[in-house]
Amino acid sequence: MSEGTVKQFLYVNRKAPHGTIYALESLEVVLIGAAFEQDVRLAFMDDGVFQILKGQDTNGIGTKNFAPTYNALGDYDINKIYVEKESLDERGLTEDDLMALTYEDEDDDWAEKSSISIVSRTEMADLIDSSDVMFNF
Amino acid sequence: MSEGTVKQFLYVNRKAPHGTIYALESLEVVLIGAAFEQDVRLAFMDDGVFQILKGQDTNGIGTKNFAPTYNALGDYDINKIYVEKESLDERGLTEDDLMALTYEDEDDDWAEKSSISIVSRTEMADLIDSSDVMFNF
Amino acid sequence: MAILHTVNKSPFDKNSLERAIGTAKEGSSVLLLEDGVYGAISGASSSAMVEDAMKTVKVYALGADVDARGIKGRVIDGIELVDYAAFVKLAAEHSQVQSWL
Amino acid sequence: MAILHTVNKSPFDKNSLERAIGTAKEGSSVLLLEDGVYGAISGASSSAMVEDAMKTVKVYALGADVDARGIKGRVIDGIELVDYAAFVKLAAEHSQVQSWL
Amino acid sequence: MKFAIQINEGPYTHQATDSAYHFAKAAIDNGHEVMRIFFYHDGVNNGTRLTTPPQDDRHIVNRWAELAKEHDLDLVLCVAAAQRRGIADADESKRNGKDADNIQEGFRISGLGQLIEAGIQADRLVVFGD
Amino acid sequence: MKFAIQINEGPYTHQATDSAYHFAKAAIDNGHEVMRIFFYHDGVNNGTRLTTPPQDDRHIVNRWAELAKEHDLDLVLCVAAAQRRGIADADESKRNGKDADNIQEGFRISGLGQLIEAGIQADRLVVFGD
Repeated sequence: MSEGTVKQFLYVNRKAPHGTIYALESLEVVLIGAAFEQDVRLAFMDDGVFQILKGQDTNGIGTKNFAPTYNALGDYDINKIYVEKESLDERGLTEDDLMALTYEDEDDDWAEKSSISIVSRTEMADLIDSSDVMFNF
Repeated sequence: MSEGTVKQFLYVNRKAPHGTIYALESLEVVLIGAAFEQDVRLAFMDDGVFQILKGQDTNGIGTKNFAPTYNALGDYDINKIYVEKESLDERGLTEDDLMALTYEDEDDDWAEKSSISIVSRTEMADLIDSSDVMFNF
Repeated sequence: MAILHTVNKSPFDKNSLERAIGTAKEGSSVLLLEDGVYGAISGASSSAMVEDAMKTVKVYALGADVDARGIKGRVIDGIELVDYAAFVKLAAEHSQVQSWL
Repeated sequence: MAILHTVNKSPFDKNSLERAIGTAKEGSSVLLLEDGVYGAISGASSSAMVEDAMKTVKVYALGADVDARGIKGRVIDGIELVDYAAFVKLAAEHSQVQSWL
Repeated sequence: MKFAIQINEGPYTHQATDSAYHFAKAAIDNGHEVMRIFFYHDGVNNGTRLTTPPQDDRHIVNRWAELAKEHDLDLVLCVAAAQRRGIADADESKRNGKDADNIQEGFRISGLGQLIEAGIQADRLVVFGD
Repeated sequence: MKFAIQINEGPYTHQATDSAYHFAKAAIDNGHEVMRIFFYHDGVNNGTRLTTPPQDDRHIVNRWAELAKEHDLDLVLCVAAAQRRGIADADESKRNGKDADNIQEGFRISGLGQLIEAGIQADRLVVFGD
């Protein structure tokens, strides 16, 4: 790895959780990737917004419930999470329906702040355009 | 196998060929199944209609071209092939764009006849309703 | 007897639900499971289609899949939540099962 | 430099093409491959969307995939057919590649 | 009632195999017969004994094998699909000149005729896939 | 230019791995560097030596191995994905108490860090999947 290289990473999350493993295995990449000190952003759009919906409980289907793991992202210094408004609208969802993903801001006396920004489809396009690497799963 | 049981089999083909293996492996089931002397019908709808489009040539992608195998269905006494009109329309296709799948009618001096019937979505629903077993891939 | 149509895909991602509903005859049933349960959400772009279908077709959703996805409070009124045993019962009581994969 | 968006799904089955087109900014490119090349068909329900996008975005389709599917004679005028070497060249010439899986 | 089940997808990647498991178990628990479970396409990947899922996750392969042992189920991997995907028993391995096999005990490899036969004999064929 | 390639799907089932192969070959043939091919999700199934495709079909696994040998490519199977799906080398097999392994020579098993590293080092990361 070239020392000191910092790239704009964008993880593009477009798939629903549970029905397939892509969301879970994508989250595993994000967690491992946190150690590499890149500029990391997560984008949730289309059915990907369902990944961070509140109140998921997989007991009945017997699979691993990885939803709580998103809460740990703030501790990994991953706090730039972009959720597309149009995708929420289409599914009848609002920001209040999403998990309250937060981080502690070390530049502001460790105040707890929201990691989530709701963005338009146009802003999402800008985000993709300004990224150095896009991870798609 | 219970001797003498004859069921109405319906193979439901809804997926495009080549991008995934479902169409090819589904065709393998149809060919093996022909030996079991059931009343076999094939339904092509949605992207499944692309499976029997004329002129497919997989040389460039290096995969097995199984399209010609559909021509052999008549020899296996599989001659009830139903293609949904609405699916053709949506894709800008007509019956003329499909492979000429035929069989020789033993009750009519081995005259060569078309195996393909173009049916409406409503007729397709009737076909599903009147089947004893649906194979989906 | 009528057909039990099963749908395991999100209506926002694929056309399976639309297709199942368009083919399900009056008196038949549609069971949503796996990511298909997202089709049970009210107030979404897919809801009107489902509510309209419910005039002629009975719609069920697998409760375990609804819970997994955190959408229990959002399910359209009139969609019946079932467990795996009830899924088996539905499969047995209908003439056949058509899986819209 | 602009993004190369790749789409490998049929527009009749999934929303990937619609999504790629909706996100592709003016001056960027869309490459159709695998089942994505069905989006290159003229006279289909998807064609107007693609033709409209072609006013601001360059659309390519992988020739080998077009041939495999037997749709060479149906490709919308103005969609450029490319081989794998040209796909590599496009990937190199654009700033990044976004795969709409 | 006599059920047959077809599974088109591999373990973990798609929920299909989980749904099929819960369906099969519920059918048995409610007095029905599950005469065969046929694994097709990537479904054959349910039958490898080399999986090692994370400790806190379900072990899908072992779960099938245990259910089969308990209720004498017929778990069939399609031979053609298995060859394409690298699932082999000792015979297949030998026949194809391989130096190892990976099938899980409790599964057997057989032909597509087993699926057709299931379609004929069962009262209901229920398919789980992608 | 330096390319990295990510493959998310298994052989034969999805065309993704074929497209990736043709892309990798074209990149090399046109003087580019392919610094790593990372197999994730079901992509790890590209790395089993137990596949026996029909005689008249391409042998996807061997094709990768040959391309890698010819051009000294780095074919990496993600360890976590491989464990879930039953792809193991001798070390993994031993560590997990298995009696066999199935990795094809020319592939290696490693961690997700290899994908991140590829994202950092490569000029372009191109993903092929479902």
